Amino acid sequence: MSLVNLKLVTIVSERILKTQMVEHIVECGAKGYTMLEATGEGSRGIRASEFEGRNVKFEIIASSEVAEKIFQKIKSEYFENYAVIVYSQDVQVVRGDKYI
Amino acid sequence: MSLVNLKLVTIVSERILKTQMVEHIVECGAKGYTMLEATGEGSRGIRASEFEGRNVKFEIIASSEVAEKIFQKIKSEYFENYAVIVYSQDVQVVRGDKYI
Amino acid sequence: MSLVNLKLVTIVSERILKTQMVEHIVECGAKGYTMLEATGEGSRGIRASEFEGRNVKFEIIASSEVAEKIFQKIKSEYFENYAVIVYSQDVQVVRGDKYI
Amino acid sequence: MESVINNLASPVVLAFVLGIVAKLIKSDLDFPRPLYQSISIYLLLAIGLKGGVELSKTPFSEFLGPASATLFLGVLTPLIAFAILRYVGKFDITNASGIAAHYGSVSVVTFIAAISYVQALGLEPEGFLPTLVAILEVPGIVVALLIPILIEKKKGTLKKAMHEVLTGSSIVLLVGGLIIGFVVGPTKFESVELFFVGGFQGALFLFLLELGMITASRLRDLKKVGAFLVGFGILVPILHGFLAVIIGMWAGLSVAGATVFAAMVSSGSYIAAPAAVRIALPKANPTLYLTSSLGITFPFNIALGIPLYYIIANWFGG
Amino acid sequence: MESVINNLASPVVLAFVLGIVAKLIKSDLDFPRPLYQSISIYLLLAIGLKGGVELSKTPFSEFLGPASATLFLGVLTPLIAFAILRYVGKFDITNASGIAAHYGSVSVVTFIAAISYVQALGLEPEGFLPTLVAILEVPGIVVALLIPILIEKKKGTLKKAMHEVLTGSSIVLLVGGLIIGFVVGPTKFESVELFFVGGFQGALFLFLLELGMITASRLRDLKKVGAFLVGFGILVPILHGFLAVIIGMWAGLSVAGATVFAAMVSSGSYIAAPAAVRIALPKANPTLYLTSSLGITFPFNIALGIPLYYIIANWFGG
Amino acid sequence: MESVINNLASPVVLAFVLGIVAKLIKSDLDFPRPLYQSISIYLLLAIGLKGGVELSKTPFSEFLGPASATLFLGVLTPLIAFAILRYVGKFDITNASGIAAHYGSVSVVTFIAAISYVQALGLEPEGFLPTLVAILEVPGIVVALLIPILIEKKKGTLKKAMHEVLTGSSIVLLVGGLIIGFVVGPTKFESVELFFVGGFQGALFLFLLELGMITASRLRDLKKVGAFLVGFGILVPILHGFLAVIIGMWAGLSVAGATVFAAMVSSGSYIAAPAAVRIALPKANPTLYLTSSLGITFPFNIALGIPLYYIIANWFGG
Ligand SMILES: Nc1ncnc2c1ncn2[C@@H]1O[C@H](COP(=O)(O)O)[C@@H](O)[C@H]1O
Ligand SMILES: Nc1ncnc2c1ncn2[C@@H]1O[C@H](COP(=O)(O)O)[C@@H](O)[C@H]1O
Ligand SMILES: Nc1ncnc2c1ncn2[C@@H]1O[C@H](COP(=O)(O)O)[C@@H](O)[C@H]1O
Ligand code: NA
Ligand code: NA
Ligand code: NA
Repeated sequence: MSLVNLKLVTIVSERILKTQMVEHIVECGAKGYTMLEATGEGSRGIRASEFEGRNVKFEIIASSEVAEKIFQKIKSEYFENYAVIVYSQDVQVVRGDKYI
Repeated sequence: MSLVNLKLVTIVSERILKTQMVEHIVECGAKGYTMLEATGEGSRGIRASEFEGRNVKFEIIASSEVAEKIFQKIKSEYFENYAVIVYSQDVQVVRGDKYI
Repeated sequence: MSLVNLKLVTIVSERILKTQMVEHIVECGAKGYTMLEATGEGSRGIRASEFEGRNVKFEIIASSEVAEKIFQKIKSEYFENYAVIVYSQDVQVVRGDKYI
Repeated sequence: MESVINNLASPVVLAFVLGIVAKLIKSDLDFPRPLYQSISIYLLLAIGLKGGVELSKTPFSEFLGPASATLFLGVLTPLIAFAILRYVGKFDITNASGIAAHYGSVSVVTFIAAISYVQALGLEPEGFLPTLVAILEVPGIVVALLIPILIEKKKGTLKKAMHEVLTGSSIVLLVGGLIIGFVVGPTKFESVELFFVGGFQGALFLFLLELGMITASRLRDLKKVGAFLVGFGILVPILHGFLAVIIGMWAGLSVAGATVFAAMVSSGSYIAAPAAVRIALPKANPTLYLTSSLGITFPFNIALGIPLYYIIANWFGG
Repeated sequence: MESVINNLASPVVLAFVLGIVAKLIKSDLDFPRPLYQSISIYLLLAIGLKGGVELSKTPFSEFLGPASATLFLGVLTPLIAFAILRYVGKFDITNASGIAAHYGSVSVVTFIAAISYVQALGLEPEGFLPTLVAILEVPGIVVALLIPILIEKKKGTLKKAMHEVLTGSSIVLLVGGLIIGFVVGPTKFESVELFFVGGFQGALFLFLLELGMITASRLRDLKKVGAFLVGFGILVPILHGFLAVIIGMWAGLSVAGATVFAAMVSSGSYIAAPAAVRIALPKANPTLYLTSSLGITFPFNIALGIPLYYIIANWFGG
Repeated sequence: MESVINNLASPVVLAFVLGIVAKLIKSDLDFPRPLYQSISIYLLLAIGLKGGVELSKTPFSEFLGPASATLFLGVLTPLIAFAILRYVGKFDITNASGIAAHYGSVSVVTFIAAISYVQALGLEPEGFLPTLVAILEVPGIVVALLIPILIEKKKGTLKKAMHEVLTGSSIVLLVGGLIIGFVVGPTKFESVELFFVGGFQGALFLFLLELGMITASRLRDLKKVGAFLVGFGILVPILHGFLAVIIGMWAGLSVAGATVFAAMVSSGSYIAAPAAVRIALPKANPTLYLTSSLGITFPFNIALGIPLYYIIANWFGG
C-alpha cells in the first residue's frame, strides 16, 4: 500500500490551554487533530489546572512545514510560563495526502 | 537489552466502529491491541457518533505483514464512508517476539 | 528549530501497578511522564484489575540510558507475572534538554 | 396562550434555555460525558419502570387501541416524511430515508417533557404511555431503512442496523424497565420509588441543560442544512402531531394522553436512529438528520409544539 | 418456597437479571466506569454511616458476641476453603490460597441484598451488622495469604498486600462511614439521611444492573474453570452459610440477623480480595478466583442462597 | 465553645476529615473526576436555584443594603490582602496580586458549609445570600488583576481573564440557577425541590470528602509556602470576617446572615480565581495561591472560622 511520510506532532499541555491550542493547531495549517485526556508529572509539580482536568494531549498528523510552524508558535507563546511538552516523530500514513 | 523491530499501527475511528475494528484487528493476525478514548476534528466536522462517545484510538504492535493486512482491510471497508485515520511507525519492543 | 533526539518509551500495564510504575520511572532517572487511561486485550485475556480500571499507559521522554534502565527494571520486576508491554521510539523534542 | 407561557417558564425548559445561552456566550461549562450517559440510563430506566408499574394496573383491552394506533403511526410517519423530503425537498433517496428514519422513531426526552407539561397542568395521562414509546421506537426506523433497499433493490446492512436498534441501550433500558416494573408491581416498586420517581424531574433538569448545550452547537449548522429542512423540521411535526391527536383520541386516549402521544409521534429520534442510520446508510449526511431532528424539531416541540398539541387535543376532545 | 420467589421478583434482583440478559443479547449497553465507581463509593459510605448510627444505639455487650463470631468465622472459612481446594480439588498451593482468600472475605453487595431481602419480609436485622462486614473483610484475606508463606517458607509480599487491603477504598469508606455515623448519631445524621438512606435501593438497582453485566462476561469463563470449581462455588457457600447461621444464632443474632450473617460469611469478595491476591500471589490465576466468586457464588447467593439461609435460620430459631 | 464542637462533629465536616485521613494513610481511595465535576455542577445549580426562589420572595429594598455591602467588600478585601502581602510579606507584585485575587473572590463550599452550620443551630439565614455569592465572585478578581496593570503600566491579558471568570462554569451555573429560580418561583420549583434541596447535604458530604483529599495533597506544600503565608491564610480571613460581620449587620443582616456573610467574604476562591490568575498572571506561582486558599484558609474556615464568625456576630448583634 502506498504510504505517505509525514510528521506526527505530539503536544502535552495544561488543560487550561486547550481552546487556544486547538486554535493554534488549525492556524498553523493542520488539517485535523486527535485529542486525549492525560495526567502527568514534570519539572513543575502540581498544575494550576488540577481542578480543571489536568493535561490534554494533542496528536497531529501534518507535513514537516506545518509541524515546524506549530513548534515555533508554541515555543514563542507558552514555553516561558506554561507546562507544555512538544515532540515530533516520523510516521507512514495511509491515504496520507488527506493531511497535507 | 535485545529489542525487536516491529510496527506500531495507530487507528483513530468513530466510536460506532469500535466492535468491528476489534474484530478486524484480531482477524488480521494481531496478538493484541490497546484502546484509548479520544476526541478530535478532521475534514468532516462533527461525528454522528457524538452521542455515543466520539472517537476511539487503537494502538497495535505487530509485524509489518500484519500491519499491511490491517491497512488493506480498513482501506477497503471504511475509507469511503467513515472517518478513519491510520498510520504506522517503527518501534523497538522489549520481549517483542510475543507480538509476532 | 533545534530539536533534540530522544527516546519515547511507552509502557502499558495493569492499573494495579500504577503507583509502582511511577516510582520506577522516577527512580530510573526520568524527568517526567505522561499517563493515560487505556483498555486492551493481549495474550492473557481479562485483567484482574478490571474492577480497578483496566490499564494505564505511560509515555516517557528520556535519554537512551534512562530508557534502557526502565526496560531492565520492568523486565526484571514484572514480565513474569504481570501484563506489561514496553516499547521505544525515536522522537525529536523541542526544548529537549529539559528531559535529559 | 397561557399554557404556552406556562410551559416556557417551567424549570426544565429554562434549563434547556440556560444550556443554549451557556454555549452562545462561549462559557467553558461542560458536562462530563459519564454524567450525560448516567442520566440517560437513569431516565430511560425510570420511565420504563414507572410505565411497567402502571401497565400492571391497566386492563389489556384499554391498551390495545392505543398500541395499534402507535404501530400504525410508526409505519405511516416515516413514509410521509420520506415522500415530502424526496418529492418536495428533492433530497436523494439515501438522505431522504435517513432523515425519515428519525421522524418515524421517537425522542424520549420530548416524551418526558410532554408528560411533565400535562402533569404541571394538573392532568394525569394514561400510565401505559411509556409502553407506547417502546413500541414506537423501532418500526419507523425499520420502514425508513427498508425504502432504499426496496427502491434500489440493494442488499443492505439492514440486519446489522436492526440488531443495533433492538439491542441498543435505549431499548434495553426502556423495555427492561417496563418488564421489571410490570413484574414487581406497585408494592414492591416502593423501595426504589423515591430514587426513580422523586429524583426524576431534577435529573431531567440536568439532562435538558446538557441537551441545550448540544442543541446550541447544532444551531450553528442551521445554514448548512438550508431553509427547506428548517421548514420541514417545524411543519412535519405539526402535521404528525395533528394526525396523532386525531388517531390517538379515536383510539381512546384522554386529552392529556393525546397531547403526550402527539409529542411522541411528532418528535424526531436522536439516539437510536442516528446510530442505526450511520450503520445502514453510511452515505447519508449526519449533519442533515441530526440538525433537523435535534436542532430544529426538538427545541420546537419542547417550547411550542407540546402546548400546541395540547390546544389541538382540547379542541377535539376538551 | 414462597420466600425464594419473593426474592427473585424484587426490583434489585431483576436489575441483576436485566444486566445478564443485556450482555447475552449483545446489547451495547455500557455503564460508564465513573458511574460504577461513584455508586460503589455511595453504597459503601451509606452502609457505613447507617451502621455507625445504629451502632451508637447498641450496648457494647450485645455487640461483643457477634463480633467474636465474625472474627472466628473470618479465620475458619478460608481454612475450610483452602483444604477443600487443595486436597479435594487438587489445586496447587498458590491457586488454592488465592481462591480461599476470596471466600474468607466478604461481598458487600451480597450483604446489602440480604439486608434488603429480610427487610422486604418485614423483618429488621440488627443495626450493627455493617460493623461485622468491616470486621469480616480483612482476616480471611490475611489468613489465606499466610498459607503459602507458612507452607513454602517464602518471604512473600504479604505486607504490601495487607496495606492494599487495609487502606483499600472499600475499607476506608466502610470504616470511615461507620465512625462518622457513630460520632454524629441519629439526630445529626438526619441532614444526610434522605440522600444516603432514601436513595439507597435505587442506587443498588443501578449497581446490580452493572454487576449483572460483569457477571455475564464471567459466565463465559465457566467452562475454563471446570466442573469442580462450579460445584465448589455453590456447595462451600452453603456449608459456610450453615455454619454461620448456627454460630451467629448462638452468638445472639435474630433470625433476620443470622440470615444476613450467613449471606456475608458465605459470600466471596470480589473487590478487596482480587486486588490483594493480585499483588501478593501474582502467579494465582485471576480467571479462577474471579469466576468462582463473581460468576458462581455471587449469583447463587443473590438468587437462591439468601432465601436458603433464611429457611435454615428459621429452622433453627424460628 | 459548644458551637465550635457542634460544627466539628457535623457529617459534612467529618467527611472532610475522612478525606484528609484517607490521603494521609495513603489509601487508594480516588474520586472519579466526573463525579467531582457532577457534584460541583449540582451544588452550584442547587444554591443558585434555591437562592433565586428566595430572592423572588424578597422585597428589593431589603436586598439593596447587603448587595452594596458585598460589592464594597469585594473591592476592599483584595486591596487589604495585596497590601499585607506586598508590604508586610514582601511578595513581588505578581504573586501578591495573584494571591489577593483569591481572597477577593469567594469559596462556594465555605459558603455552603456556613449555611449548613447556622441551619444546624436552628437559625434561618436570609434567602438572598446566594445572590451575594454571585455578586462577590467577580469584583475581587478584577481588582486584584488590575493592580499589576496599573502599577507596572503593562497591557495585560485582563480581558481574556475577565471572559474566563464571567463565562466560567461556576458563574454560569450560579447565576443561571438564580435566574431560573427567580423566574419559576416557589410553586413551580417544587417539581425539582426534592432533587436539589433534599439531596443537597448528601451531595455536599461527598464533595467535602473529595475536597479533604485534595486539601491533604496541598498540605504537603505547606513548608514550601513558608510561615508568613500560613499566618496570612489564618489571620486575614479573621480580619475580613470581622469586617464583614460589622458591615453586614450594619447593612441589615441577621446574626445568621452575618455569620454566613463573614464566611463568604473571608474565604478564598479556589475554582474561579485560579483559572483567571493562571491566564492573566501566568508568572504567579500556583503553589502559593492554591496552598494558601485551599490548604490553609479553607480548612481553617470550615473547622474554626465559621463558629468564630458566629460568636463575633452574636457579640455584636445577639
Ligand atoms: N519527560 C517527560 N516525558 C513525558 N511527559 C512529560 C515529561 N516531562 C513532562 N511531561 C508532561 O508534560 C507535563 C508538563 O511538564 P512540565 O512542564 O515539565 O511540568 C507533565 O504533566 C507531563 O504530562
Ligand atoms: N491531521 C490529523 N491529525 C491527527 N488526527 C486527525 C487528523 N485528521 C483527522 N484526525 C482524526 O481522525 C478523526 C476523523 O477525521 P476525518 O475523517 O478527517 O473527519 C478526527 O476526529 C481526528 O480524531
Ligand atoms: N500487540 C499488542 N499491541 C498493542 N497493545 C498490546 C498488544 N498486546 C498487548 N497489548 C496491551 O498490553 C496489555 C497486556 O497484554 P498481555 O500481557 O499480552 O495480556 C493489553 O491489555 C493491551 O493493552
Ligand atoms: Na416520530
Ligand atoms: Na466469606
Ligand atoms: Na473572599
